[in-house]
Amino acid sequence: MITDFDPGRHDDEGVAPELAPLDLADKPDGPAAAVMIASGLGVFTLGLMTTLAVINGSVKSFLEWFQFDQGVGALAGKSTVAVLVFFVAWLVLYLIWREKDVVLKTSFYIGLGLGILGVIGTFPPFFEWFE
Amino acid sequence: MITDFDPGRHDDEGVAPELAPLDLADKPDGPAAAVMIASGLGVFTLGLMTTLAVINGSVKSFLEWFQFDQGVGALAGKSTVAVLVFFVAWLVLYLIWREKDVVLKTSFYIGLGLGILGVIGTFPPFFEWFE
Amino acid sequence: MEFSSRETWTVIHGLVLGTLFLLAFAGGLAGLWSMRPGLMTTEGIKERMGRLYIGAWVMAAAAWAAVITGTWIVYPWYRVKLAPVGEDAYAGCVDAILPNAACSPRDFLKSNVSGETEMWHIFGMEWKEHVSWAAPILATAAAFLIAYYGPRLIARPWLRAAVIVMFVAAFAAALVGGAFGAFLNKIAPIV
Amino acid sequence: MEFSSRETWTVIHGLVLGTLFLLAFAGGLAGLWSMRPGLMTTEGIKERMGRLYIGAWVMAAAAWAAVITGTWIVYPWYRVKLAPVGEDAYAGCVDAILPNAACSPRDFLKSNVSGETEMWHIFGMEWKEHVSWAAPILATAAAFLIAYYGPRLIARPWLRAAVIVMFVAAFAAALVGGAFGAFLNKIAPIV
Repeated sequence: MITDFDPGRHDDEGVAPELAPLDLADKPDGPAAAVMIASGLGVFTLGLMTTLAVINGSVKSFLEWFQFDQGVGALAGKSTVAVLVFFVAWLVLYLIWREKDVVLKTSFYIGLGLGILGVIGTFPPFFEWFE
Repeated sequence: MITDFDPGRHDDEGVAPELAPLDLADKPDGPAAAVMIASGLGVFTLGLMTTLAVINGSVKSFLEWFQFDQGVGALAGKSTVAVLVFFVAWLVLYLIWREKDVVLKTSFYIGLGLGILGVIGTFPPFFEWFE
Repeated sequence: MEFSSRETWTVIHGLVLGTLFLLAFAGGLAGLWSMRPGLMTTEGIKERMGRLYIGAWVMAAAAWAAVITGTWIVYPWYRVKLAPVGEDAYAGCVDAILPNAACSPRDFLKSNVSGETEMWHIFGMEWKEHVSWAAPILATAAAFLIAYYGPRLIARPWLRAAVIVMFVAAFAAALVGGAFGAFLNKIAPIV
Repeated sequence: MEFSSRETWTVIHGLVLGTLFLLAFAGGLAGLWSMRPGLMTTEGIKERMGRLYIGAWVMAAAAWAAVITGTWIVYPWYRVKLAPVGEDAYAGCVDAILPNAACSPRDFLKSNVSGETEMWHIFGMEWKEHVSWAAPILATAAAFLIAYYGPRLIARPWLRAAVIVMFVAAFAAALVGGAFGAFLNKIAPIV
């Protein structure tokens, strides 16, 4: 799934000759794979935190800590943790894969799967099962 | 301003050669001029009715007649009359100019002028002068 | 978890039709903007025009539906005189925090029982109810011009600009209507 | 004719940012849709990309601004517990027709004083407050992909489709948030 960057792997100008005069530099797919997986992971974290806060009181208390007395409740922690996971995962994967090619289809479907699980985790009829 | 339809008056395919393969039939500008003027006239009528209803009680009563006991008040008449003026003017001008060329700049500016007057007529600080 | 009939109509009038109008406007404007010589291939023009026609007519249809439902269904609830008792035009609004069964939104705003609200009616509603009707007229005219000239708009930059002016003017009229509608719905909701 | 501070923030959160998001989404989607081989000239690609980058980043920025103002400014007003008196969690809501100084929107909905409103909180608000945060994450990821590949998306149809999926998923999450937000604002407005 991860290979060295090969600028010749796509024939972009062959598929779309109108691109040729733009003289575009080819770019590795690693950074794109990074954001696909990281965004899926962010949404997954959102759903996981939402559901965990219902299951476990101390997770909820931890998430409420993020509200800094603003009256936001556990949503402060759920959203902050999810956003941090998104950005940190993106940064880490970006740094690792910056100069690599990573198979985009696999990355996208990993991101999509995580995203769908995340949305399920935020869906009240689901997380209320655990109340 | 009004002339017979001349299919050779624009060099559309010369300006935009990408149009040539579409093999478009040229069309007279009359119907376009018709809708430009008619829409301006419709908006003008809206403003005129709004202001006249403030000035004259019997105009207001006439406009209220259009509400058919729905509790809409004079707005029923103002909007219905404006919409009728728009469609009737469009239809009449369309029928007259269907096969003609009409100068579009002049038509557009007539429509624009009427439209601006119409919007002024609907502006409360304006029509309240007449109360 | 359900809506009353009045809530349903205000949702259709403002939220559903308003959202549809905004989406059709932005999509249509993006398409219209690119109609300049040398930007699209013949194939690209064909692909584009279909969506542009749909966007322009959907925008016009949404505008008609919004002003008709607004004027004939929602507006009578707004303006009905509920408050008068004898000489006092706003008796029903005494102590009201929001409009209620004895105090319509118009009564409520004009009574000034919750601060200086009269101007919301005199300026906001009075302008909105009239000028909004310009939106469907202008959107219909713009949609007709787009459909009538089609790809030829590409070769006639002045005409394209005129159509954009009408398209944006329709949006501006709807924006006045939509913004004041949403504001009035906050200050004095239909109940 | 003015807004209270709370009304101003709900207007910014929902109406201003919501409208901006819708416009940027529809314009961006129209641009993204046409990114297929053979539809645009080189000149047309250059003209298009500038607007597409702006649209995608504006959409992401509007989504971030909407969830941050929503969570940190508006939501605390919604959820504050005002109604409890002794053992009775909803004492402040007795006879309330709408939320008020003794009955927050959350209190009001959960108290069921005006019909079966509890589900609006349990399903509507609970889903909306969480899932909305997916919108800025997905919109940012989509904007990055658009900016990173730029015109090369034209030559890679599968990648373009993947970006459209993320773009539309961001919109869908925002739509759940926006629609329930508007509905809740009708049933139990922030006052």
